[in-house]
Amino acid sequence: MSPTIDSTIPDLQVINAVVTRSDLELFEPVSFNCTRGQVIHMVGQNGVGKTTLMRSICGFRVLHSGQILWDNKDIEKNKNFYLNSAYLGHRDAHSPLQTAWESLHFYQQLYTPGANKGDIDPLLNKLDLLAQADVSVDHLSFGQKRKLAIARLLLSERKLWLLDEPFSGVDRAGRELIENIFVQHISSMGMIVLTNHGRLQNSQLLGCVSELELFQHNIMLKEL
Amino acid sequence: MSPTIDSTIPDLQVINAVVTRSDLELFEPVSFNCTRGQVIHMVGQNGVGKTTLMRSICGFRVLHSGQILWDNKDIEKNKNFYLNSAYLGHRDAHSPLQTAWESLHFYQQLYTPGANKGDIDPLLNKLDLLAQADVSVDHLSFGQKRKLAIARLLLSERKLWLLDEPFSGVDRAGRELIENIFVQHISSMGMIVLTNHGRLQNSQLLGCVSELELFQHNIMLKEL
Amino acid sequence: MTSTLYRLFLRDCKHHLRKQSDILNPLCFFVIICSLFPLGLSADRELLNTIGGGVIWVSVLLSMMMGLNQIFRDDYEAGVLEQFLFTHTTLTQVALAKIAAFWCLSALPMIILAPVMGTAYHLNGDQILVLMMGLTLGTPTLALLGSIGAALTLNLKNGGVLLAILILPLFAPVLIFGAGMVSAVGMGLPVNAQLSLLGALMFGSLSLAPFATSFALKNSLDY
Amino acid sequence: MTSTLYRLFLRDCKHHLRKQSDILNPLCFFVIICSLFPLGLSADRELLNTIGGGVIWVSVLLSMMMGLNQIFRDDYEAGVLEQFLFTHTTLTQVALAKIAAFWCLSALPMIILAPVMGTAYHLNGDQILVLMMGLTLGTPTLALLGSIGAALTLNLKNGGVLLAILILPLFAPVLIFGAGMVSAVGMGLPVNAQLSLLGALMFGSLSLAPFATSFALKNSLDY
Amino acid sequence: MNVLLKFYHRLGSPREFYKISSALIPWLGWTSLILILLASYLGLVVAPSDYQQGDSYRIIYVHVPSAWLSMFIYVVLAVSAAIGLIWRMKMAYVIMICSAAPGAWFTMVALITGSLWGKPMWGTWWEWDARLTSELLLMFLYIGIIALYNSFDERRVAEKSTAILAIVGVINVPIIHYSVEWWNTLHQGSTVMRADGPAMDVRMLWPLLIMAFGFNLYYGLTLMQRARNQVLVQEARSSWVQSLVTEREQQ
Ligand code: HEM
Ligand SMILES: Nc1ncnc2c1ncn2[C@@H]1O[C@H](COP(=O)(O)OP(=O)(O)OP(=O)(O)O)[C@@H](O)[C@H]1O
Ligand SMILES: Nc1ncnc2c1ncn2[C@@H]1O[C@H](COP(=O)(O)OP(=O)(O)OP(=O)(O)O)[C@@H](O)[C@H]1O
Ligand SMILES: [Mg+2]
Ligand SMILES: [Mg+2]
Repeated sequence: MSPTIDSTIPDLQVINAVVTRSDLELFEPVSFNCTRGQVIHMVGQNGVGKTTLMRSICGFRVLHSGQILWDNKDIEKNKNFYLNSAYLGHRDAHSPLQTAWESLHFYQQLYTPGANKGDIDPLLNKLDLLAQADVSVDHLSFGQKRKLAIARLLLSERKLWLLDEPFSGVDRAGRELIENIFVQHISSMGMIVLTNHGRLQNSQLLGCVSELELFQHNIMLKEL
Repeated sequence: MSPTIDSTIPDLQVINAVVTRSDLELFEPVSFNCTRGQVIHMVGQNGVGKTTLMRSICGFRVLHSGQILWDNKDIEKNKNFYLNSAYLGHRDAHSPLQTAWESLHFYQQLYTPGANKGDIDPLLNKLDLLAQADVSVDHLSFGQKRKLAIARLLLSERKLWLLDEPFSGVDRAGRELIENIFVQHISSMGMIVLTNHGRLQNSQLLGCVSELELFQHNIMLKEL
Repeated sequence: MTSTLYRLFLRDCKHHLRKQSDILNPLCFFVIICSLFPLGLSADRELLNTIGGGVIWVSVLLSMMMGLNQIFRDDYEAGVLEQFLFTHTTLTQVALAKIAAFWCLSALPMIILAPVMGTAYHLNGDQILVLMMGLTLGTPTLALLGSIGAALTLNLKNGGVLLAILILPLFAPVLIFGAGMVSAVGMGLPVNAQLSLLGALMFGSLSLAPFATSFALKNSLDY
Repeated sequence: MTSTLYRLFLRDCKHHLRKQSDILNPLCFFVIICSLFPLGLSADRELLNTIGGGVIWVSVLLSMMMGLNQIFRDDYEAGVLEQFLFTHTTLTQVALAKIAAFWCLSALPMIILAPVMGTAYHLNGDQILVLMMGLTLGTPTLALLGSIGAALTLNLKNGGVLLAILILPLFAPVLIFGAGMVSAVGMGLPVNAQLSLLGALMFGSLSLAPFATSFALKNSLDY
Repeated sequence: MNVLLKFYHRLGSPREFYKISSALIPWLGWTSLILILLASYLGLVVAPSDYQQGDSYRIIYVHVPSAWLSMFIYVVLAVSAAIGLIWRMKMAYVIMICSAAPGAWFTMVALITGSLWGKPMWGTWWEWDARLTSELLLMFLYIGIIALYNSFDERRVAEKSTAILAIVGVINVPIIHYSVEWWNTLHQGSTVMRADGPAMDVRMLWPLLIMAFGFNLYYGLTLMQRARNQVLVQEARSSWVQSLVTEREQQ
């Protein structure tokens, strides 16, 4: 699906990104690259702007200044970027009227039309949600919803995962499971950009992690 | 405010509590007592029913069977119970149209009418939210909202705290801070019932913690 | 007790005002509906005078209904409503304060604006007077009855429209008396009977609705 | 492209049907408003015939407006809407599918029910026919224009009533032509001009509204 | 051409706009004042009274210019909205949002003077006739635009949303203008803006045109002033505004 791989060019480049909220710059300009097999772990105190930056990387928000490139092209209207990445935010993105199975089926159809329905049950099983397959998403517990969102990521088969606190509300066993899933994703040349307040524990995963710390800045807006 | 203390009677008693969701018993009957200076840490896998039990202890839901007593009286319509406890659920309970300061002021008025407004700023400062005092609650970051909810607990000056995943989304420093707050609360003869997927870290706190594990049950409803 | 009520009332008013359009909106909505009818019908003077009272009453009713859906929702969804259980404040007080704030900021401006609309429909002075008296007595009933419906539909996804279906039939008597009065006075008939009926409805709902509402509110916390 | 649209359309229909009252509600609302008027006014045959077309049109318009607020909200608040950006599906397709589903499940039943209501207002056969033709051409325009408003007010707290204010002025022309036709035909006048105007409005909004809506949707993700 | 293009670009930059408008404002102010006074004199004193309406027709000199402006401003608003959306020009949005309030005021004035005039002419303050109603709807559009803009807290989002609404709403303008022809209405048909030239005594017509021009300049004036304020607020944190402030303080 992707063009020939030139491994010298990082796939995702964030260059001097500055985001603002009500005319305040949140943190000092941030630059980082993310190449295949790499995990970028964004850390920073509450309110430093991790979610805001993440939403900018998704192209939902416009950066105040700086650039975000995918394969050396700006991500704005860059369909190639969007078709190679998947996003999980603070909200789980399940429509409340569907059951767990239906929600995954819906996303499967969106990501890879015509894919095999049979793949969904094993996936639910993997995340320990098989018993909840026919429960309305609305009725899942806090952690179950989060796990279902992780199942969606797996379904998407995308290279770049953009994850905002993927572990929040997930139990201990689930946490280990998800870290294992990350390891698998990374070892098949995937990329992950995530925020998380706890420490990652899986030693294999830790080998690929670069920590990116955001520092609070809060200076007045400079002239463009 | 409370009657004379008979330390042989635990303040909160949960006796053979069974909760159901769509006619399924969620976990095996649970009994525990909570006395002053004690922390009950509920653990259990995602979806085992911690939140459901917590809401029953608050009296929002009716138990399927079993009893919840406060000072030996059922909590239903027991104003004495409600005026001695505070609840923090998955939702933070800030009305989105208020600023952080206003939200706390509102609760202060509700909990202790006529209390001193001046107490609010130090409280915000304590939770590292002073800079956000005049920001609309809606605009706080995920973790900031959670911290503001903890500030509300402190404001309530209640004996029993019922906390559903109080640490979710809170950063590392905040977590330590909140555990310290718990230690203080416990050492002034407070009680805490909490759920949390991570491990508590503060050693002083760990001394008072009893872990209560919920086991999945999911048997069909027995005849009443 | 009174001071709690007052404080809650003030808080709600403040919120409505902060949302800005919350007061303006039902008002604008009222004006818009009132002006749609002449568009859909015709500009005939006679006709407008005949239907004027009815149209204004229906518009008031619909505008209030649009706002009712929101009356408890913000606090419910944020989880603030359940926190009231842990305080001295009862849900009945909360309900009363919210209903009062809602009435003051949505119904009252409409009552004040009613003469303007009445003129636009070529109602005469007596009719306008009766219209305003009717609205003054009738809108509290609407707000009170509506709040029961709003509380009942609180934990439903599709609350808004279901709410309408639940409460519109309850509103019917108020509408019948209220609009009836305006036409009656146009024909020179006395309206004392209707006025006292509206008054009775108001006191009846004032003494019952807050309790029904608070019971429904408590019930909607059970999920 | 077509199959994506179709799949999205089916999903939305299924959701509406699952919520059950989503289809029933605007319909009930329509019936209730239509029946409020004879209550508020009088049961005079002549009068009812005169105002019938206008009242039915206004009721359809208000009922659709009540539903419009929800058209994107569920998906938006759950965070599903932003996920569409990461797929081959464009927001324009999403908007189109949602508008179509909305129309099928709220406007279509009302069109089917219109003859019943028309009869209740003593409209004659010709009038009912013209009423239905008008509604068939007019309601898509309402849904399309309304969707723009719904998308614009998506990330506002007070969306509901603001939405009403934004779109009612846009709805007015449809109402004027649609209701005008019913009275015109009652007086034996031709209605070709209005019909073609309604048709033109429909095609105009069909070719522009989905893009405006998708732009507004994208914009409301920026928070 | 080149000069024009340069001017356009200069206007597009908030800072340049601020400078240019400083120079323009006194001119606009004085000419509009003079024109309005002149037209008032011509209209109220020189022009003859109407053989049907007597002197009450003189309200035309307020009514018609403000009615025209209410529509014209909407067009300005919609056009600048389109420019803003297409070329992403900051100043276009400023012009858009700063036009809304004057537009609403002129609409209000047209409505009020109209109904004041309606009482002696038609015997009622208000009539549900097509033109009157569509003017009322225009008022709602203005209110909607202002309300929508103020509902957002991120200006970037507010600008785009409002622009879309403004563009969609522009269909109302032709409806207002042609309503008198499409429907049988009480309101006067076009007497000035007609294909076959104005049907009006020139002594009445001239003051009207002058007044309309004066009103237009007055709109330009308020627009400039509002836009300057808006620019200052928007750019409050930029260095040129900061230095402006320090300059003021030193004086
Ligand atoms: C509230 C009531 C009224 C409103 C809202 C109103 C509105 C308008 C509007 C929008 C226009 C501009 C139309 C255009 O240029 O396309 C206009 C023009 C005009 N109006 Fe009114 N009007 C009202 C009452 C009256 C009355 C009572 C009279 C006098 C009989 C009157 C006489 C005129 C005249 C002579 C023009 C100029 C027509 C032309 O040459 O285009 N208006 N009015
Ligand atoms: N709509 C808004 N308007 C103004 N300020 C906002 C808005 N949304 C967020 N903020 C502010 O922007 C800052 C960054 O918020 P953000 O959600 O990006 O933080 P975060 O790093 O994700 O924090 P957390 O770890 O708590 O999730 C916060 O200080 C918050 O108060
Ligand atoms: N309204 C409902 N109807 C039916 N089942 C429900 C409903 N709400 C929750 N459930 C089910 O009840 C179970 C318990 O949910 P609960 O939220 O209490 O779990 P929890 O222990 O708090 O989990 P978590 O750690 O994820 O927060 C879950 O399996 C969930 O699927
Ligand atoms: Mg965050
Ligand atoms: Mg839980």
